[in-house]
Amino acid sequence: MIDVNELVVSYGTATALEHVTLTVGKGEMVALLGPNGAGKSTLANTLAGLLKPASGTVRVGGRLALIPEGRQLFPDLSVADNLALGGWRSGQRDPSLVYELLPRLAELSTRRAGVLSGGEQQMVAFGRAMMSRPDALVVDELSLGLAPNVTADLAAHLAELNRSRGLTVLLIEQNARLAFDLCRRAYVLEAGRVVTEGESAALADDPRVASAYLGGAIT
Amino acid sequence: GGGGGSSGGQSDPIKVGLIVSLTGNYTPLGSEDKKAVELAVEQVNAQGGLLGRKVELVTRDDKTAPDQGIVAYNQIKGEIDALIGPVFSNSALAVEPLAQRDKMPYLSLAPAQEQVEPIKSYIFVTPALSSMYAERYLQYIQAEGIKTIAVAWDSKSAYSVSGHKSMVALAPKYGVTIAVDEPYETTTSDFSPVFTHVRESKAEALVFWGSGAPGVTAAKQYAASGLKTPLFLTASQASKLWLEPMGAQAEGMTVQSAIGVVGDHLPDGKQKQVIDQMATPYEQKHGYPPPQFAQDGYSASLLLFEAIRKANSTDKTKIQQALEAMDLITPNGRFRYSPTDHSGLSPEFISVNTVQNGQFVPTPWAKEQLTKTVNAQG
Amino acid sequence: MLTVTGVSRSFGGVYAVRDVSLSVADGEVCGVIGPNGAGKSTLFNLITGHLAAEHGRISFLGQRVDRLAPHRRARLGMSIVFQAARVFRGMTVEENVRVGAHGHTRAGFVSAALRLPRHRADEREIAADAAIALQRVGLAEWADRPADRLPIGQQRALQLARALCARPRLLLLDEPASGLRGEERERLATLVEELRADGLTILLIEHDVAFVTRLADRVVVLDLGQVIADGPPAEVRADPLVLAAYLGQAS
Amino acid sequence: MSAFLTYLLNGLAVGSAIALIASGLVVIHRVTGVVNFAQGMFAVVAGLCTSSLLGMGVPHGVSEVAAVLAAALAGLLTGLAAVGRPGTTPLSSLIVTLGVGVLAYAVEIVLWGDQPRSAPGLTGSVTLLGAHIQTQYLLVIGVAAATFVLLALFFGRAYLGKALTACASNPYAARVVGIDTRRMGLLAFALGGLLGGIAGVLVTPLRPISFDSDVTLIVNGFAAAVFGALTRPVVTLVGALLLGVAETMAAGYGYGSHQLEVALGLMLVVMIVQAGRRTAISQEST
Amino acid sequence: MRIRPGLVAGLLVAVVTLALPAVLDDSALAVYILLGLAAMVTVGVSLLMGYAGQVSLGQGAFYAIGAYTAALLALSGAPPLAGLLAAPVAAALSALVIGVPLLRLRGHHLAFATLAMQLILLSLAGQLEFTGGDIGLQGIPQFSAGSFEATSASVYAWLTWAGLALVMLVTHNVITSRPGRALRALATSEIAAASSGIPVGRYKLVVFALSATFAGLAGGIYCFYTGYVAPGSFPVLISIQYIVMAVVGGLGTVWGAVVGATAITLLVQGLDRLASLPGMPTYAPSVLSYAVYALVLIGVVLFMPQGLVPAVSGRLSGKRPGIRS
Ligand SMILES: Nc1ncnc2c1ncn2[C@@H]1O[C@H](COP(=O)(O)OP(=O)(O)OP(=O)(O)O)[C@@H](O)[C@H]1O
Ligand SMILES: Nc1ncnc2c1ncn2[C@@H]1O[C@H](COP(=O)(O)OP(=O)(O)OP(=O)(O)O)[C@@H](O)[C@H]1O
Ligand SMILES: [Mg+2]
Ligand SMILES: [Mg+2]
Repeated sequence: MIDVNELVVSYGTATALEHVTLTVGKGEMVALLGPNGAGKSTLANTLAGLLKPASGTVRVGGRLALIPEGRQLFPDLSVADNLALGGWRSGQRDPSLVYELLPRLAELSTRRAGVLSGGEQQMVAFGRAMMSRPDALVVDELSLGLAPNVTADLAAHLAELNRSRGLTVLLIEQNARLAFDLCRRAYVLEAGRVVTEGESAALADDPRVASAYLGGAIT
Repeated sequence: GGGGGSSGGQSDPIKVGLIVSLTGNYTPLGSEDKKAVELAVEQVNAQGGLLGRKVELVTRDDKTAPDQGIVAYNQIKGEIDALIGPVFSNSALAVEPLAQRDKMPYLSLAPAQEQVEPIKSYIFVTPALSSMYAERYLQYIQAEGIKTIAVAWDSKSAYSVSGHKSMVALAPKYGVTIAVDEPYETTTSDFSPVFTHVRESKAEALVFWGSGAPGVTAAKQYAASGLKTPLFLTASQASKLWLEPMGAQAEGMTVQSAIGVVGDHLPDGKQKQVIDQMATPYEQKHGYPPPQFAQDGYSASLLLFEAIRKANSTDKTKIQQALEAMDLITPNGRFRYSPTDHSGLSPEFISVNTVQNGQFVPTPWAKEQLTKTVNAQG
Repeated sequence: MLTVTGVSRSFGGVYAVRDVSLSVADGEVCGVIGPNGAGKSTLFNLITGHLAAEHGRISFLGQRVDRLAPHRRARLGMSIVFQAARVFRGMTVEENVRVGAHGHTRAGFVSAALRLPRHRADEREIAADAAIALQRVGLAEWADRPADRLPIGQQRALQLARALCARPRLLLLDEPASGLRGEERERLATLVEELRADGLTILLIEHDVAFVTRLADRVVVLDLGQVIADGPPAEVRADPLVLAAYLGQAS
Repeated sequence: MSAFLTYLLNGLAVGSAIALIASGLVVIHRVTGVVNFAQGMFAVVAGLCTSSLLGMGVPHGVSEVAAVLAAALAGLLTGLAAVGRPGTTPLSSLIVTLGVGVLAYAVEIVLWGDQPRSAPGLTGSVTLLGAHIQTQYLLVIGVAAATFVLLALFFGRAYLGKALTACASNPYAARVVGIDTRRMGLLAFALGGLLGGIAGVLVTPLRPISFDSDVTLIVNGFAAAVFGALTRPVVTLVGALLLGVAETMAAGYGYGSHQLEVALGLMLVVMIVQAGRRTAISQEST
Repeated sequence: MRIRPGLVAGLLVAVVTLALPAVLDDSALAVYILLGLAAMVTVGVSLLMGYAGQVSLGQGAFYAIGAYTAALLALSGAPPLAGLLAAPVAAALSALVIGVPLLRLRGHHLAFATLAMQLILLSLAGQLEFTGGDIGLQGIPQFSAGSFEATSASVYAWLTWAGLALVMLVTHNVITSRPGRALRALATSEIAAASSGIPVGRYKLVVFALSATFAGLAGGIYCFYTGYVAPGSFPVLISIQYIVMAVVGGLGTVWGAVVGATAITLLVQGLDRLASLPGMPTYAPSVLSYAVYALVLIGVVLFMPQGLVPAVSGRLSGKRPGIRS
């Protein structure tokens, strides 16, 4: 579904991704971990066709949706319009399914997206991506700014979609435990290169990975 | 700096500077001036030039900006023998002190009164001043037996401001009362307030001072307004620029003009001959009769050429002296410059016309007056 | 240190913060949690003066501040790290941090234009402060990068450095750990602990409950603009109201 | 009383003409974030085209429509220069539109010369409740009203209108959801050209147009558009009408030589008062 | 301070600019002076727009205020030096007064407000008696200080470029300091700036006044050089031209303003020369100067969106702008 081969992406003279190779099979959920500045968002943007590779190939089968870093809503449009525009590619205009999943958004539907709270914006970003009925979803931070109960709901929803509709997911997530719980496989990106990959369970046991991504204050 | 090279061998061309607006707001005026001066130069060269030398034109653009006028002047002052200066009054006023300092004979295409108040010895004006147009209208108004008038004027145009001022000052002399005194702005696009005020007053005529767009806009709106008070327009409207957009709506309106515009209606004589000498080739070349600005440019050229001939030299002081003794008939009328008069024209050379079949036709009164004027000069 | 009494703020008829009172003692770390849209960030904006309160009063260091402009409050010693990264574009990381020192320095346009001694003295002081702040948040080797090109995580760290450079008495952190991973989160937690040890008073909004529990002396829970719980972390985490509104069965 | 009504009606007409110029500015800015300084040029192109076509004997109606289409084409070309190249910032695009406006001077002078031109429109005037108003003015008011109703509906209700709005609201996000911002930008410019063309065709019978008339046209249009924050059609219309009425009222009640000061000053005061009500935080929301 | 190549280049430029008036003829001097004056105003525009993020479409108004102040003082018999010194002060004071209400506006609103301010100001100058109405003020005496009188254009050239150097130095010193950083900060986010203790409103006002000061100084020199001041000397287009110069040269660099002013001025003058060569068709001047000017402008802006100075220095140091934002 998502095939990345020897991908190189640079910003001017600074190279952000160096020979990254990565695959996500159809119906698979894969996590992408990495410290700040590793190039995760760069990869996500390249997958969505928003950045041009300097070399290497990116192949995506089917419709891909991106939940971008920093939410990136249309601040001057209402929540309902933001969601409706998520359906630009799919032709779906009616956000009621999203409202079912995130009832808070139904209450906010006429509010300008720019004045929402951070977590509310994240919900809109999630809902907007869902509106395109994607075959593949790239999530650049799922739980960012979300209350624990909302995060749990969304994670469950993703798992459900993956099971029922075969949704393919590449998940970039700060909360590594959540990522490992949700995804069977994971890649670790550091300084623009894939340094480790493998089964989530195996990675979670890797002491290096555990200390970098699971340690600290996370429950 | 400064000091000029009027020297040069006897076979070198005589260089005449021309600074006009070729870009910016005054392009439509400046480009006409340029065409006319080029025509005059062509004609004089065809006749063998001046003093046995060819005349060469050095043209610069003042971009309708005073400082660019200065740049242009500084660029050419070293090589020219005399200058025909900007049509944009502000550029003219910026350049003139420099020309005066350099003792550069200077014929201005701008109508601003301030250029000759006070007189600067090297600066001469060719268009009729707006005060003359004002006085001429008052003469006509008196002759028509009109006692009360309304005046509308463009508060953003120096030409119209000083025309209005003269009219206010001279009105009592002609027994005329100004009942409505109505300023507007160049950008005004709606004149219904003016017409409403006129309609509510006892004014027997509305004199409209303005040039360019407002002249057309106001006259069109006047025609649509159904106002009965006759509309008197000034000489800025005496060209195809005004006639064409007005079309049939112009019929019957009263418009002033310089004498050159109504050449066809003049008795044969020197004046008519001079007008045709320019109008015919100009129309052949450009496809329309020369507008007022073109006549100013042509008249300025004739005056300058005559001064050089009289001076029998390109010495600047001699040219200036010749200009101050000038008596020459041009398409603008007969110029008689003197040490105390650097504008040279008088109101007799202004015609008052009505529009008939898309033509400016002098009113009977004007025809009579002009005939007198022309006959007097033989 | 900070006392908020009966403060309210509504947007188009809906209250985002309603009759909220809370007080923060000197040297305390106070956590603020609550569902999305509960009014936490709005409360911070009211305290720092970016939004005007409709009712209520706010005192800081024994002085009423609710009529003061944001920069005046900043100069009294409030520093905020916003939820959205607000870095200054077109400036390097180090310059961004130097801006933070604006409040406690004085060299104005004249001293700058003429390069008076006051300017030199201030610049030296600012440079020293900025270097320390950058060091503390771990951005020292990024100092000369253009700030807007930093990855998000670093931009948030940069905001913190800028806030520290202001030599604050009260630090308001709005989800400082969002976007940070295990190790990075750990480093931040350690930094907050150090700051508390230095005597700084801190108000901390965070959705990572474990993070709050570890750092906060006390936790205030907001829901629908109102305080629904206030107490030691352990107590609050067990509160059924909190469980229902915020934590869900997940925790 | 009838004098007051005359000023009011004529002011509304003047305002409507301003609003038509402003509408194009709003459309283009709302979609691309670019302040289009070539907007006046579209009106000039249309005006000069109608005048030529009518002069060549092409009947009314056909001439006007052709002229409006020519303006739309001019809009499209301007768009290609201003937003056609990826990575052009709104400020750069603004300067490009200035450049295009100047380039158009050259083309217009070659095609039409530098002298002003006019075109016949509806003649005569009507009297409503004792107030006189030109028939052409009524046409201007009617078209402006219809245009703004359509624009408000288009941007407020239509899906395409929202997609267009999204492009300027957050271009990156627009690309994330799959909107081709470049195409939308070009569409907006063409639409802006069309609106400018309509303005030009309607205004040319009222006041002569020359290649550089764009400056006067755009100053008022810009004022009205900014009044509507360059994004809101209805507020723009209100601004334009305010401007027009202020001008005629000023002239009507004895301040003919201060029309400009009165009208612009009024706009300024209203804007400043409004600005005092907005908080910085709501404008900077991310 | 380290010794940087920029500093060396700066000194070199200074030497050349000071030597130039001695070798240029009158016609080139006129261009040289007007160029320097335009650069002076543009540095202010660049400071205001490129650093503090506030747009002014009415900078010509302060140029005019400076010119009128100096002219009126000189005509009323005050020593010209006093007029020249009063010019920037008057411009700054007017900016302070006008800025209080105007700077409550942001972005396009501010752009419009400044434009309107200039239109209104010019309109008033064109109607008031003491400003000479539309015709303006004539017969302004030559500049003099004590017994020294500026009779030749080269004196004005030195005066202009010394003024420009001063303006550039002040700007450079300001932007690389505490208040300068504050200005650059508030350009991005007034909220974050205020949270750092920056009095945003006051700083905007001060930088507005500072940029007006530069324009006022330029206006003062202009009035003595041309000896004539009128509303027609300060059309609104001149204000837009300053922005074009600042953008073409590169916003947010002090040198950009000077390079932009130079590039545009020389382009315009060069085209004028070219177009008025004998033998050109009637429409050549307008068509040629409009078309070439426009094409060069569009080309530069599209292919060097950061402006000439950043593009060139970027090419030298190999940096290029990023993709996002
Ligand atoms: N617009 C840009 N211009 C130049 N460099 C950039 C730009 N955006 C990102 N970079 C650089 O590319 C590298 C990768 O950044 P990226 O945003 O992809 O990291 P990330 O893994 O998503 O980090 P984070 O966890 O903070 O989101 C970083 O070194 C960053 O500085
Ligand atoms: N300027 C505004 N206009 C209208 N509504 C607003 C504005 N600012 C905030 N709100 C609303 O007020 C409520 C509280 O917002 P706030 O940002 O304080 O929430 P929060 O507790 O910080 O949430 P989160 O955890 O998601 O960041 C939200 O519903 C939000 O939509
Ligand atoms: Mg990222
Ligand atoms: Mg929040």
